[in-house]
Amino acid sequence: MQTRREMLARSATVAGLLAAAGFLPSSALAAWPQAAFDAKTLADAVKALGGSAPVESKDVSITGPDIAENGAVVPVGCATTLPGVKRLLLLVEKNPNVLAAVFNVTDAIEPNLNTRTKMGQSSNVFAVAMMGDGKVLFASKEIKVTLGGCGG
Amino acid sequence: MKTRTLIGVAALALCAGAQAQKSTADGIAEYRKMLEDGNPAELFEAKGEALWSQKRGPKNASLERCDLGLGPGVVKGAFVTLPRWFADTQKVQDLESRLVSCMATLQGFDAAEIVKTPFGRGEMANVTALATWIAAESRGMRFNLPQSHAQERITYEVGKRAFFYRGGTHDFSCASCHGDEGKRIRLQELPNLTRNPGDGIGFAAWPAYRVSNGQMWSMQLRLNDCFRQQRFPYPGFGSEVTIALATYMGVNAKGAESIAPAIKR
Amino acid sequence: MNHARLLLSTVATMALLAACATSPSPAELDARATTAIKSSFRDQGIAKTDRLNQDLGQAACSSDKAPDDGTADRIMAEALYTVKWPAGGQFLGDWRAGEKLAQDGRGMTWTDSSADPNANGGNCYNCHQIDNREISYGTIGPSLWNYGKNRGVTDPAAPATAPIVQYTWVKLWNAKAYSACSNMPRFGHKNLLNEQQLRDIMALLLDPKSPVNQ
Amino acid sequence: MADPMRIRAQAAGDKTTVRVLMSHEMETGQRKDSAGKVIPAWFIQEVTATHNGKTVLTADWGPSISKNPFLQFVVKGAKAGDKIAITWVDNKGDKRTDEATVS
Repeated sequence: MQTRREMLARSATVAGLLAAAGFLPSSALAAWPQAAFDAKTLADAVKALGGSAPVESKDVSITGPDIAENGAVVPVGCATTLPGVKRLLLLVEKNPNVLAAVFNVTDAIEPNLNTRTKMGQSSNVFAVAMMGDGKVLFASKEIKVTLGGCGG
Repeated sequence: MKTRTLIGVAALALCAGAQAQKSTADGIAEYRKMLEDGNPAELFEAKGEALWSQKRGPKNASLERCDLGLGPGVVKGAFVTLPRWFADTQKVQDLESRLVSCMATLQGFDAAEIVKTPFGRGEMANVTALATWIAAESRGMRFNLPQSHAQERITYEVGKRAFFYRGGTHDFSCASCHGDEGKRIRLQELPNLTRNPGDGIGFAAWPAYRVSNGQMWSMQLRLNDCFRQQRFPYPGFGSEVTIALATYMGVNAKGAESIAPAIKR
Repeated sequence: MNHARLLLSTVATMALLAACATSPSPAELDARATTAIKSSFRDQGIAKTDRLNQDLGQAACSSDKAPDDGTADRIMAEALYTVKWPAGGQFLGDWRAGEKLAQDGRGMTWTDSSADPNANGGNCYNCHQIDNREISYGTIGPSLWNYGKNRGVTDPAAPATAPIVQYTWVKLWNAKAYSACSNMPRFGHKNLLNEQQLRDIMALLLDPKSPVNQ
Repeated sequence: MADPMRIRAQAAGDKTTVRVLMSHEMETGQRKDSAGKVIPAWFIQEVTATHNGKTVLTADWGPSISKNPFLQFVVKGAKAGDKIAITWVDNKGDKRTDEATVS
């Protein structure tokens, strides 16, 4: 049986070949941080993005509902009140691969982003701020995912 | 003394239970509120709007002359009067079956072919997108289905009987879940559809974007999946029972404000 | 005299016909609805159109009015007659398996490939609160939290608890035995769950060790 | 080809809130179809936002972003009439750009 990792590796190879043949915009795919999206823990994901060990901070916030009626769509937001943030990340602790999104923030936008993520089960979600000075700060929140509908 | 303490503990336990339940309901309400801003139904609305005026089909024509009950080309307000009687087809039709008729007569599509197409595919996906846009054009308006034609009244009565019809392996009818006030399946409130369930509830919320599978669900698909969960056989698209049920629910919802297209679990 | 009577009856008949043309009688509407139902569905997978054929109870419970007492009594008596008791008088199985079944809402739809009870769930939480740690539960049926405890079941095998154990088995096998138009499916009678699955759900409700009775 | 996005950009004072809905399956690669075959991963990997042609945000997404993705952010200094453009690229190399005018 093929593992997911092998499959990803293979599809990456295929993508690489296609890119080399000029079929794909290589810039987009080359930049995509594969290792970070393969990570199983918060620490590993941050490390794969070149960050130091994350430290919990009140200056970072994670928003989301306390309970999600459906894990397929969970509204989440990440923000920081600190200046000089380079990247904001969203992660779901109990998803097979923890990293959901990396936002490369410029001075032209507020360091406050909202999106929606899938959650396989009730879990902590993390917002991480990777700062210009090399600090990595995070906040966490627990979101419960309920089982809805007739279940059939 | 001892009894009193026990009662006190029991009362506390009851309170804790009630509180936990309330916070679950609050949490779900908060979650639903968060999703309202940015309903992906908008993507389907945009697609439907473009399809309406696009020249398509064997006759390379648009749907802009389609009569949805208020005259050729009149879209605004049509949704809250459907299903209704149409003299040209000699049938009571809901929005989706009417759209298929228009696609056949104006654009030259094969109606039977569309009706056979699974939801979410080909021209059926287009019917859903069109229905989503047409419903959105009546957002905020109140349901007021005509009941002046004899066939409209008969269709209502047939719908009422279909609503209460028990069958299948589990003895379910529509009324098993939607015949009482204040019931739930899991955490989903079940509107009582035997009367007006209120603004934006039940019939007044569909088409809706389904969060659970990321699909746009028309009323025909909503009914189809109700019958699936009822363990019934497969209802034909636009079949007499589906039109009759829509008429029953639509007439019962008289005066309710439409919020369609909504966003649902 | 005869003439007048004939005329009167003709007028009456015409009036009746006119009435029919504008608003059909309830019986005509019933017939129209039956035709509509039979013509609107088709077979799909394991869900065949014969599922539309009603038995006495389904037919009698298909309107907003309850059946008359005589009919209701007959439905209940026939339902009670269908109940099969578990082999060896063994009523209780494993509550853990029961909880899994209670959580599972699958089975018998046209998207399910097998009608074998082993492919089915019990659908219990769809309508009932059971273990109160599960916050996602329905309210169509009553809460079953502390089901055994509230009924004083400390030893399910004790003769004193036999009535409640048997009552619960009947309820699961054919709920129409106690309420002619019960909303609850007939899990045993319609072969939705097999004997072992029913035992497991019995244990979830009645075993003093089940989380339901803590 | 992919369906168009819905972009709403609304100015309030010197800040513009941008809300984007994208039409995309966001298939994780971990689900199986009814025949038991794994449905291959298919998801948006990169999102770029520009304000009057200047990049203000880039994002890398994984397959756990929800189907028909939603994104909201606030652009500083954008005013009515300015152009906000969003581009996404998915793992199959499919690409889509849409533009909205700040109102």
